[in-house]
Amino acid sequence: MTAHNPDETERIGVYVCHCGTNIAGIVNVEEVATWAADELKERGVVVARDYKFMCSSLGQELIEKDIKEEGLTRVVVAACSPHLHEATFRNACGRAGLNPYLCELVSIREQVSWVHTDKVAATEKSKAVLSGGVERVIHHEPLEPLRVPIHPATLVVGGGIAGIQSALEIANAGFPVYLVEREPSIGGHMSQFDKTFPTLDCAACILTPRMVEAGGHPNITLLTYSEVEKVEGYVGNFTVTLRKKARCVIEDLCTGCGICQEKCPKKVIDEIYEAGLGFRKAVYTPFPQAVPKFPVIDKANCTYFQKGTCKACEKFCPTGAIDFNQEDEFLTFQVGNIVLATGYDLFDPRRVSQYGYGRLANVFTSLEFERLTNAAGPTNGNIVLRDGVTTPTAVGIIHCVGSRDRNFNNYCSVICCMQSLKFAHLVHERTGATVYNFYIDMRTAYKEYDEFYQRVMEEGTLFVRGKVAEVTDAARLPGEEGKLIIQVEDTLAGKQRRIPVDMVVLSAAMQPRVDSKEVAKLFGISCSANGWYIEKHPKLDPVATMTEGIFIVGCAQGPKDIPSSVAQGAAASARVLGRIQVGEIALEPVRATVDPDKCSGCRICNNLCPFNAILFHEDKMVTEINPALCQGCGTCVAACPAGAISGTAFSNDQIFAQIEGLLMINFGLDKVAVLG
Amino acid sequence: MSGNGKPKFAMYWADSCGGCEIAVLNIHEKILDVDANFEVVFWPVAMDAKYKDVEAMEDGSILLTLFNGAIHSEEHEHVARLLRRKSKILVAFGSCACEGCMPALINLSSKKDFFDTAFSTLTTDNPDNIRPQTSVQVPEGVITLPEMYSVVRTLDQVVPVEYYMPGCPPESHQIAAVIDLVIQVLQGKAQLPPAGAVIGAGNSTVCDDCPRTRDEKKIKYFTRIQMIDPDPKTCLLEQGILCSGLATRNGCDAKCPQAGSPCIGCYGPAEGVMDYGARLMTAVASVIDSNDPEEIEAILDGIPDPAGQLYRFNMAGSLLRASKAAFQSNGGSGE
Amino acid sequence: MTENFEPVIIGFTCNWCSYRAADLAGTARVKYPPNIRLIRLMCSGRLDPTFVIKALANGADAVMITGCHPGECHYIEQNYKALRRYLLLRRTLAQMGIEPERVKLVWASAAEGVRLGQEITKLVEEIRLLGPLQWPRLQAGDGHLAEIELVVEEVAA
Amino acid sequence: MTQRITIDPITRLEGHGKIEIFLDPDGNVANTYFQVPQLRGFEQFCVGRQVEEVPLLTNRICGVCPEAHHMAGAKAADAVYHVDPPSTAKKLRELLYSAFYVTDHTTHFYALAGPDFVMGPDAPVAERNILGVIHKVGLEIGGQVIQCRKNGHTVIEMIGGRKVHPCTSIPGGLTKGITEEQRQEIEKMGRWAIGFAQFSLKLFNDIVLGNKAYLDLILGDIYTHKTYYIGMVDENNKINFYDGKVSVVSPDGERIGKYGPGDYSEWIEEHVEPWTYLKFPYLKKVGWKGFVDGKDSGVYCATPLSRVNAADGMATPLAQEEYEKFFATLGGKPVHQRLATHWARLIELLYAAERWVELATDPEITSPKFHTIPTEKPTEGVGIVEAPRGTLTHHYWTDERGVTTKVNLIVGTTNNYAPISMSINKAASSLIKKGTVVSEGLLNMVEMAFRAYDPCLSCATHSLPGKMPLEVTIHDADGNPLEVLKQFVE
Repeated sequence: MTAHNPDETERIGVYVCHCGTNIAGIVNVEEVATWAADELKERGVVVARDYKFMCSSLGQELIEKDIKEEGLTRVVVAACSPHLHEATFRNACGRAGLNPYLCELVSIREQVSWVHTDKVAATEKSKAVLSGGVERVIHHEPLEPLRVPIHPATLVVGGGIAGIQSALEIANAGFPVYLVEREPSIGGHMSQFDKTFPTLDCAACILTPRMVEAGGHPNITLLTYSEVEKVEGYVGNFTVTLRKKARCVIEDLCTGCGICQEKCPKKVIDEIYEAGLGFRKAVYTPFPQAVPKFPVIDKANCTYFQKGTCKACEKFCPTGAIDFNQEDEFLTFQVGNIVLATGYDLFDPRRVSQYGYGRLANVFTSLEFERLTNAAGPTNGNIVLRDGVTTPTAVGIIHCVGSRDRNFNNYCSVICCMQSLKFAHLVHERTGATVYNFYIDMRTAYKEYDEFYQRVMEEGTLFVRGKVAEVTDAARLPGEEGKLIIQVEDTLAGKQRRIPVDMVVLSAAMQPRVDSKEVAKLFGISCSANGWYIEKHPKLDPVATMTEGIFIVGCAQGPKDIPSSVAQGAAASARVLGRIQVGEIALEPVRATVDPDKCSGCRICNNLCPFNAILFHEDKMVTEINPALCQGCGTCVAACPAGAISGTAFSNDQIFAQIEGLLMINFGLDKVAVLG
Repeated sequence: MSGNGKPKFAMYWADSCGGCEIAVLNIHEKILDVDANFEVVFWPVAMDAKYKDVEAMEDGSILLTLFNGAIHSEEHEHVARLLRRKSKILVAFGSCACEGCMPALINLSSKKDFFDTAFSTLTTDNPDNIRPQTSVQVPEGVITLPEMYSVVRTLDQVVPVEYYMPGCPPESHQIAAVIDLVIQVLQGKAQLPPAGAVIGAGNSTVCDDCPRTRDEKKIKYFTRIQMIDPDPKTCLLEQGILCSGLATRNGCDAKCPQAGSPCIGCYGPAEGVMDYGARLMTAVASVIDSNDPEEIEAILDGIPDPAGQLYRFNMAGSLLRASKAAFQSNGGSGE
Repeated sequence: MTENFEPVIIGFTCNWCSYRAADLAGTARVKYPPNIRLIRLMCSGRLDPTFVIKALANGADAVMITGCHPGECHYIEQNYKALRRYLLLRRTLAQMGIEPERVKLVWASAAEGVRLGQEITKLVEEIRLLGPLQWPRLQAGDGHLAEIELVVEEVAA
Repeated sequence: MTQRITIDPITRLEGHGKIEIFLDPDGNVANTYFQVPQLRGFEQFCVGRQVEEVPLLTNRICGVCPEAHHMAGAKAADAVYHVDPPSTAKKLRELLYSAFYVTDHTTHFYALAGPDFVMGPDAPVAERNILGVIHKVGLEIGGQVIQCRKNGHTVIEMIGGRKVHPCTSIPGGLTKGITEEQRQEIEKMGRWAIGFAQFSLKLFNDIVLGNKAYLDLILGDIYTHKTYYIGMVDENNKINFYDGKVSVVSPDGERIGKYGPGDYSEWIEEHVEPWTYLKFPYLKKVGWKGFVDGKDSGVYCATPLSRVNAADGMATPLAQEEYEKFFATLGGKPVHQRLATHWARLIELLYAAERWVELATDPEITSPKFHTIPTEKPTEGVGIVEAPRGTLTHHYWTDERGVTTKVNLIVGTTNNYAPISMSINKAASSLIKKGTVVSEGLLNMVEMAFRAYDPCLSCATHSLPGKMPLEVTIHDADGNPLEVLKQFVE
């Protein structure tokens, strides 16, 4: 392999920018240009000019003129960083009819004049950098951006408030949406709450209308009790395969009258919706306002499925909608974009054993407490102890359980402070009991949050700053008998306290879904070390991912409250709608491709792509790369032992040539290297 | 084999083991085709013929020369240049001529080291630490030994070469096929491949011909062939054996892996590859199943001899070609 | 020549972190020696050991490989592949008599212009002490193809 | 007036040498120096490698007898790991090795040495080669020679994985076994090989023993040296190529001892001369006395001739008959005439063929138990086999990872370096007399001295490389070259 202009057919134009004095102040720009004209002649350089400001319209016209008049086939500009003006000069070439990718921009400002002081050395280095660019550009090839049509339908995974919001935005804009939910009903965690901070309006009152709207929307196909099994394809046209679990209820016949649930003899503890505090039947809808209204039969607990007799529901169903033989269905459909709103799991406080949850009856999780306070909950909204009758006279609320804790999650779960304040207020309002909040720091940012904090303080809630050491029922002092004692160091007062209460509420952390990593793999996106999905850019692109066409919203991306979740849902929809409107997306043609003749099917590369762009054809025993999924990192190109994978815009030949070019100039010591 | 205007054929061995000659003899009956279609003018292993005969020939008068062996001495270099002059088609025949082969691993050592090693072995009785000299006074007079190069070179590092025929040695059926091709060309029934081409081999890698089933690669450890009884149906690399088949040009029908032994890479790099060892290196390293530097190092301890294992046949043909020590002692004496 | 020896160092940078760090170093007018010449890759995962070996064989005295910090790869996890290759490459080069110091892996985020400058300065100093590598270049044997094609045509004719 | 003698590459032996002949004032030979002028460095670059690779590396010492190096290497590597391969593995290795012997001895007789006898030393250059032999003895026989080589390599590939440079022997055994179908094919070819070996002996009988000139040549004194002989024997002191102990007999045929791999360094030592890259092995117990034969000189010989001298007989019936005929014809043990080596080689050919069939019909041979995984820490080990060209010894030292730290090799041909030098001296002395006109054929006689040993300098050059053209320089009494001869003219 030689760096020399292969068949001497390329006509290369070299343009060295003064950038005012930015470059010319240190680099002898004229010398570099004349050097290029003389020394690089036999390497195909036919024009070499220097100019005050290459990026100015006059500078660009200079290039366009030469392309037309000198018949340039390649252009090298030595100026600022490609990140600044690569597009500028590529476009200039484009206007003059030269494929934009036949232009190379080398940086002699950021990487030379601005960082070096020795003028001679800086000038020599500029020559080397230019030489590298010239060698490289010879091996450039004309490229066209990859244009992919966008299928108008969108898949939204997760029927919580973020997913619902996202689905509605798109549907209301007039485009089809598949809204997929794992549980029998949409609504998510929000549907379990009673009040929402800071305004304390009723969760159901604001959520239910949205659920109903989504449920009945002509553009939304609602697929509850369903899970995505497989995702193939790429931005613009994903093929989604989905498992619709058997409800054993014929949706077309079911009126949602609820008789089956009345008649069903089998009571089951409701671990999901009631957080284990209440019961449901074996045939059930999670909650009265469920959307859709159709119940499901929980085969694991249904007497008929377990013992083969009963069928009470079938007997009493007025429309004969029960069908015990129903089987899981598989649906396959096309979508152009995917929004993941898969939400969060609650941290299991059993792991913090010193807080006694699971061991001490009257230690509750935040979600349990939400149910206690919910008018539709197991206690009709009465805040009582586990016995179901006694009203507590003192309640301790512990913050940051499993959050901001090296042993569990180092992050802040964001909502716990406000949630705990909300709890404090509700206890106060409904029981008049004394309420203690044990916090590390109060975090009440955002609109009206701190006002709410003030209000709760005025209501007389007691705040103890300090991380609770232990919750115990071992009474040591008088007045502790039969109580739960909270052992804590009050870091403000600077002393240890033992505070006896009747009830302890643990504000448990938000955690990524247990299966978040598998789901990430399924959709070809990635999780942070914690397991939250990683956005394309933490600030400037918080809802997109590195995988084109996949967006993340709500708590799937990280702990957040309802307003932020809703905002993200809407934001992602805006991005999706933009795509659909344009109808196609142009992808940078920096891609890897496999030469099937050279590929031996060794499968080294198969496991290297985090974007699932590499697929293996068992039949032909060769690997193929999906250009639309490929992000152009080049890892597989560098890994292929057969050299069967090549990468456009960063090909081996281009980089080898650049290495050779860069090393031809060696501070005057042996001017031009003998090429191996 | 009288001349009667048949095109001339030559075969020569430089720094080689003679295995290439055996491989040619192993085309069995086909050897008679060679006799029928060519006048064999120079083939030290098989016939008497003298340099002076070759030197007497007109330049370019030998149609086909199969040159095996690497360039390790002045004499090899001379014959290489001689046969280049005399031959129309010069084929770098076999791994040694193409890429240096295993003997080029000497390029890892300084000349002093390998002289010292050779003349101080367990069974060497050498109290005066005698080293052979390039010029020695014996009672009857002075006799000389040729100076040696400490860096073994490939044929095309010394003279231009039309074709490369890899393999250690090239497989006999490939040799037969190439001979057929040349005969066909002579009869105007076929075209020669473009100059610089690799002949008598495939353009993929050994895995392409290997019947073992392959899966995605995730390497947690490397082991050694004697330390396991590998499953005969599964890819050896997936069983922790550093098999070179991944990076090695096919053409041998994956004989070694099929015999339960890892490919050691004798067919050299695949089409267009610049540095064989780097390809093998990057491939196996990429699929090491760890992101923790310490764990990776621990896994790499399973490759105790990277240079030897990655450049087993390709040292002379690699980008670096030899170790610093070898270069520094090149042309120097063994003292 | 070692006293006024100026090492030539090739740097391979990731488009998203270290190349931007170099840009930042520029805009911040950070000063470092001119001995390094950067090549932009899309990702350190593109780093083919062949690049490093070729740079050394072609006269570079050292090579600097840079990429995003672990866990921060723009392409999620590809920088780990660069790490794995680097560790094996280093072991191999050692056997070839090339000091490990001559090939350096540096993690640098787009924000670390200053640090990148320091790392470059440090490497240049180390290599200055180490002296030139000056790998022998292949002199003969290449570039004769044109002549060869003629010969082949003769035969074919 | 000056004499000018040139022999370019000594052809038809694997490797080349360089000969310096010094004449006395009368124009007779004063001294000869047979130089091996290259150093390849296997003992150096086999160090630092994984020990299981050394049997593959040392394969590349010689492509003519890689099987020998592979076997010696494999046995040394077994020893390094202190592992005893399953008997099936040992038998398979020996089966491969027997097939190799048949092939190698056939190649030597028909392609290398044969031409001298079949075509006659004075035949035209162009005919003194295997094709010439084929033309003379007839295509049909040529076909058989080819068939024999083909069969041999088929077996080598079945067991060794490849035709040249086998790859299946690893510490503890083999990486593969053979199927019943393969066994049947191998047996068939073995039986054919026995017939072919008998045919070859007949050919030798007719062409050589039947030809007075040749017989005189053999029985004549030209190439005769009374040296020690070594060769590997089994527990019954019958020749064995793959395993056993090395028997050492004195010039008058008395066995002075037998040594196993572990003790080779007690018996063998190597002498260094500054004018050649190759070392001269000798019997340590007797000592190095220079290039002289007799009981007091440690010079020994390790060739087919040595083996028949060092053993009490052949382990197979047909070969045993020929063995007895051999000594009967040549006048009892030991036989010192070097040219008889060709005959001894054919006897070994027959033995190898018979052994081939014995092993191919062994009930164990198709067992799937062909490898034992080593469990002990690798340290140090020696492996010895009989290579066609002499006793071959590999000695490896490793660290606890099984990476070699030291390697010592004493290779077939090297054993015979001193005797070869002596033969050349003798040949030269008797062929180059004052006023002798040196003809091609006469110089070919010098080469015949070589070929009797079938020296494989590529083997020998494990410590010195590949092939050098032979260069004969004749010096006058003052040591000045009568003619300075380069092996090539610029």
